[in-house]
Amino acid sequence: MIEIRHVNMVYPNGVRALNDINLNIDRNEFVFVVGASGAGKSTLIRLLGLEFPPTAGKIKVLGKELTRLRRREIPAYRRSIGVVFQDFRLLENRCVYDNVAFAMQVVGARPRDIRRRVPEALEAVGLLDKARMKPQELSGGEQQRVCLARAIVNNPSLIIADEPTGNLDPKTSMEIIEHLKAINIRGTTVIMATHDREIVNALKKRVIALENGRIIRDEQRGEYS
Amino acid sequence: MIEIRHVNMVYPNGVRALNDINLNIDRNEFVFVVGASGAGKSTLIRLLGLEFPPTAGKIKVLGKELTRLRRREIPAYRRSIGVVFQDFRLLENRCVYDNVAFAMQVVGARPRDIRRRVPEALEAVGLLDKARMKPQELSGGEQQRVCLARAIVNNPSLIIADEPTGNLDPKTSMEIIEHLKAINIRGTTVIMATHDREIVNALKKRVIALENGRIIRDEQRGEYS
Amino acid sequence: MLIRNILHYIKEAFLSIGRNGWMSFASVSVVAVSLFILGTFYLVNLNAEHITAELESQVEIIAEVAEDLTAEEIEQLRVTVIQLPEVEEVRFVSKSEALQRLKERMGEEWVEGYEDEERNPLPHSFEIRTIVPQDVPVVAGKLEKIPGIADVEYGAGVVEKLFRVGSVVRWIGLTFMVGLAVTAMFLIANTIKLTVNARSKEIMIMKWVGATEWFIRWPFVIEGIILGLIGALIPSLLLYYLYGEAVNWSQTNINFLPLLPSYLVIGELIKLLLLLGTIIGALGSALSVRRFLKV
Amino acid sequence: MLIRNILHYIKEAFLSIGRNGWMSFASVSVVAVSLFILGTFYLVNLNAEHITAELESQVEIIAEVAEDLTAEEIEQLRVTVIQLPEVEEVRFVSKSEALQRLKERMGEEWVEGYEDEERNPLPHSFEIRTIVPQDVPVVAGKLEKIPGIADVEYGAGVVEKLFRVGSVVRWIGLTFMVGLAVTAMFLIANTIKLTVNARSKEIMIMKWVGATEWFIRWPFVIEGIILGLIGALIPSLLLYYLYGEAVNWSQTNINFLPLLPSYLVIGELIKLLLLLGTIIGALGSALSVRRFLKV
Ligand SMILES: Nc1ncnc2c1ncn2[C@@H]1O[C@H](COP(=O)(O)OP(=O)(O)OP(=O)(O)O)[C@@H](O)[C@H]1O
Ligand SMILES: Nc1ncnc2c1ncn2[C@@H]1O[C@H](COP(=O)(O)OP(=O)(O)OP(=O)(O)O)[C@@H](O)[C@H]1O
Ligand SMILES: [Mg+2]
Ligand SMILES: [Mg+2]
Repeated sequence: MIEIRHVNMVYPNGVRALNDINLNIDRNEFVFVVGASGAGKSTLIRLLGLEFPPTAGKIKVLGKELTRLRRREIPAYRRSIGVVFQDFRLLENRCVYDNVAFAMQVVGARPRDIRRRVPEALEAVGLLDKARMKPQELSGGEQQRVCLARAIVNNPSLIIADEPTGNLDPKTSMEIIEHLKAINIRGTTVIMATHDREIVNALKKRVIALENGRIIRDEQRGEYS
Repeated sequence: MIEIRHVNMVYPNGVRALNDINLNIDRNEFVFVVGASGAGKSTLIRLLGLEFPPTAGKIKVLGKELTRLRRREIPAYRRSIGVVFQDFRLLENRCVYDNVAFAMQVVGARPRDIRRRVPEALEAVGLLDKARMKPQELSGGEQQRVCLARAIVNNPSLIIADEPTGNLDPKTSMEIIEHLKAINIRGTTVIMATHDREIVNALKKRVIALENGRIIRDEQRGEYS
Repeated sequence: MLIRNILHYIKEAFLSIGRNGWMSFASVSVVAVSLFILGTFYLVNLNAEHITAELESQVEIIAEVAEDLTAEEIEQLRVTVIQLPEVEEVRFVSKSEALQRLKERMGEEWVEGYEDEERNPLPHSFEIRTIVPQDVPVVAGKLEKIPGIADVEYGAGVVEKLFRVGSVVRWIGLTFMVGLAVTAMFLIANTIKLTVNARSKEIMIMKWVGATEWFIRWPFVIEGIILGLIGALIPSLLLYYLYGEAVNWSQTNINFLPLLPSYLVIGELIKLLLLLGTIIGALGSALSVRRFLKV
Repeated sequence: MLIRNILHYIKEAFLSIGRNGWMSFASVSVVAVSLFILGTFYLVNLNAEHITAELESQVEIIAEVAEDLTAEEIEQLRVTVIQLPEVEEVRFVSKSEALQRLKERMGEEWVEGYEDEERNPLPHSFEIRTIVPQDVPVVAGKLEKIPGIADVEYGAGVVEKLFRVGSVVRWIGLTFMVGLAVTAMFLIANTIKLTVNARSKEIMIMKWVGATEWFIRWPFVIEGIILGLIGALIPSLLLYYLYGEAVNWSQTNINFLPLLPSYLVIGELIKLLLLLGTIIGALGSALSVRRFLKV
């Protein structure tokens, strides 16, 4: 499903965030990306989300080579995946409900479907009662869960999440992870950058460890370290 | 050092985030504030940082009653404490160095002191080599550490930190906490909201647990839960 | 699906105007102020041209006929003159008519003793109007060369000055109009850029979530058109009212300087302003959004 | 400590202008455009007034003296007239001088036979100039009642019209100037608000870190002054150049309509623009920042 070949990422200021990354991720896998702060996890996630192209190498997702996408094909690609951003990226002047609904409007969903699916997604992250609040009126963890709800609402076949539990307490984190696991079992591939040792160790899924932009470990039923 | 009496916080939209909070924190304590997402941790921190006044109750910090401060006394109070914000709040168009230096300029520090102390603080959080980068060029964890450096650079007698390790891997987190511990030993009071079970359990410091805006537990050598 | 989208765009545009109330106000006010200034200039310029034309059109040539011509020769002369391509109208003023006029202007005693046809020292003359006032000097030159015409007068200095002033007024007015239009565009583009700038985060988030460029752009464009139209409507109504007042005022107070009547100019002006407002709004936001869509 | 702060403020102001390059550009350009329009109006208005005054001051009264007065009586009359408080200058024009003028204007044949003093039908007359042109009708009224004066003429219609036009020009000009100043302020305040708005996050962060209000405000105010000054300098230089050209052009092309010479007006104008720019910049940013300091 995902094929990464000799990918390098050097930021405009000269920082080499990724160094010759090679990866294969199959349909329906659940992959943790771990590593110290600044190791390059977010950079990898952002490459998959097409925030920018790699400086070198090839990335193939869902059969499409990302570096070869034409400009007008990019939105369609982004809509086919669900992304949880490390810095949330919620629309400030829209309420929680509208933020999640927007992801569905963008794919041209029918209003009826929107009215059904959005509450479901909010329910899944435990925020149905705050649907009418603005992002600034939410706690850090609540904002993060809105972002997660937005990522799952379209039932994408690939979810990439950047520390989706960074601002959550262990109990809420576990609930979220259980939900992702359920989605994964129903056929969605999940890639998740995380620092949460407990979660990684509890799930016994594939773990890819980064250090200074290189893959230093890739285990099928791995532990945090 | 900190005295909180019958404090209530109801946000303008009607959400009761804190409900009759009573607390005494002594000089030189190291206090963890824990609780589920939305429990009211950040609200407590923000009250201490004078982001807004409580809707009811009294807060006394460093001998000053916060609700009685006149408008022109507020900056002086804010300068006397160091705050790590959950959402970082870095000045976007200034480099890391200037962000930290700004906190010193604000207190009217001499340029010589600024040139000495800022690198020390950046060193402490392991970011000296990124001093000239802009916040947007940093990883999430790196931004969080800049915020921490800014909070400690003035040697405040009180540090309040809102999930200062939320975006950090366990190893980096531990380093940061060790640094805070060292500062604490030299006489600074530290209050820290966190979700990190490992850290809380490792340090065996005072733990205040919140649930739905109430204190449900307050133990001197406590555990996460 | 298409209709759903259009409804979505329009709804979004109105919601956005409400959400960004303050900025919407800023944009509308810049458009309104710019178009008001532009509209005022348009009216002032139109009237300045009108008045100049009015004054110019009153300029005529007086050609004195040589003393010794017969009535027939004079008639021939008249035909020659009227056949000049620049000439619109030729009026014959006989000796006695001229004397009559002089009498009216200067009083009885002046013409006393001259009233007899024989003793009348005044010549016959033609009063000639050209089609275009600017041709007066040209025609005068041609007339002077026609045998049988003794003297040509058209208050040379005054006419030429008038024409020069007229063209200066027109030239200054046009420069100013164009300059104002350009600066208005510039101001408005700036303001819209600033407002869009302040919402760059919003636009970028939309992109990250997978919105197509037009899905993002349409609400902004529609928003721009709405704001532009409102911004054009305000000066339109204001100018409609004020110009009406000005015309009334001028009629009672300076009736020798006739302003163009309201119905002749206001319709055109309002059409122009609304068109400009729409274009400015649509183009302004479309172009400003583009900058952030590239990301 | 104080000097350190001042240096910090100025440094911050310049850094900020650089960092917000695009917005600085927008602010400067709005200030520049507004002040340019204002300055142009100022010049146009000044010259319009000047020209009207020039034309008005050329208006004079002609009072014909009754036929039967002796030279002594005429002299007495002259004294009476010059003692009228509104009168500035009285010139006596004798019969023969008047005839001479007529001859020059109309040609020999017209005065032929009248050149003899006895047969000259023209009266003696006074040419009278008032101190203030507006007094012409008043003085004319008074003159008519003085015995010994046969007839008073001042081209009544024209003068009154001219005065009315003059006051209209002045009135329109003033209204426009004030209106433009207000709208310019408004546009500029809007733009500065937008730029400050876009930096509200920055201002709030400064507050959270403990900066005092003036520590935050000063760099913005200084930045505003710098931008305002640059924004004023551009139209100043432009108008300085363009007005010089306009004066030159008018001297060679329409010398009967004299523009005020450059050195008389440009200094004042530039002072005015720089002052306005500074005030606008300082006030604009100080007021706009205030909104966010309240938090
Ligand atoms: N936009 C950018 N421009 C320049 N350098 C960047 C940018 N974003 C990240 N970097 C640098 O690239 C490196 C990798 O960053 P990345 O965000 O991928 O780290 P990370 O593994 O996600 O860290 P964290 O756990 O702290 O979020 C870091 O050293 C960072 O400073
Ligand atoms: N500005 C605000 N306006 C309205 N309600 C708010 C605001 N900020 C927070 N809340 C609400 O107050 C409650 C407590 O929020 P708070 O931020 O204190 O939680 P928290 O314990 O910090 O949570 P987290 O661990 O997710 O950061 C939440 O229910 C939240 O929705
Ligand atoms: Mg990251
Ligand atoms: Mg919080």
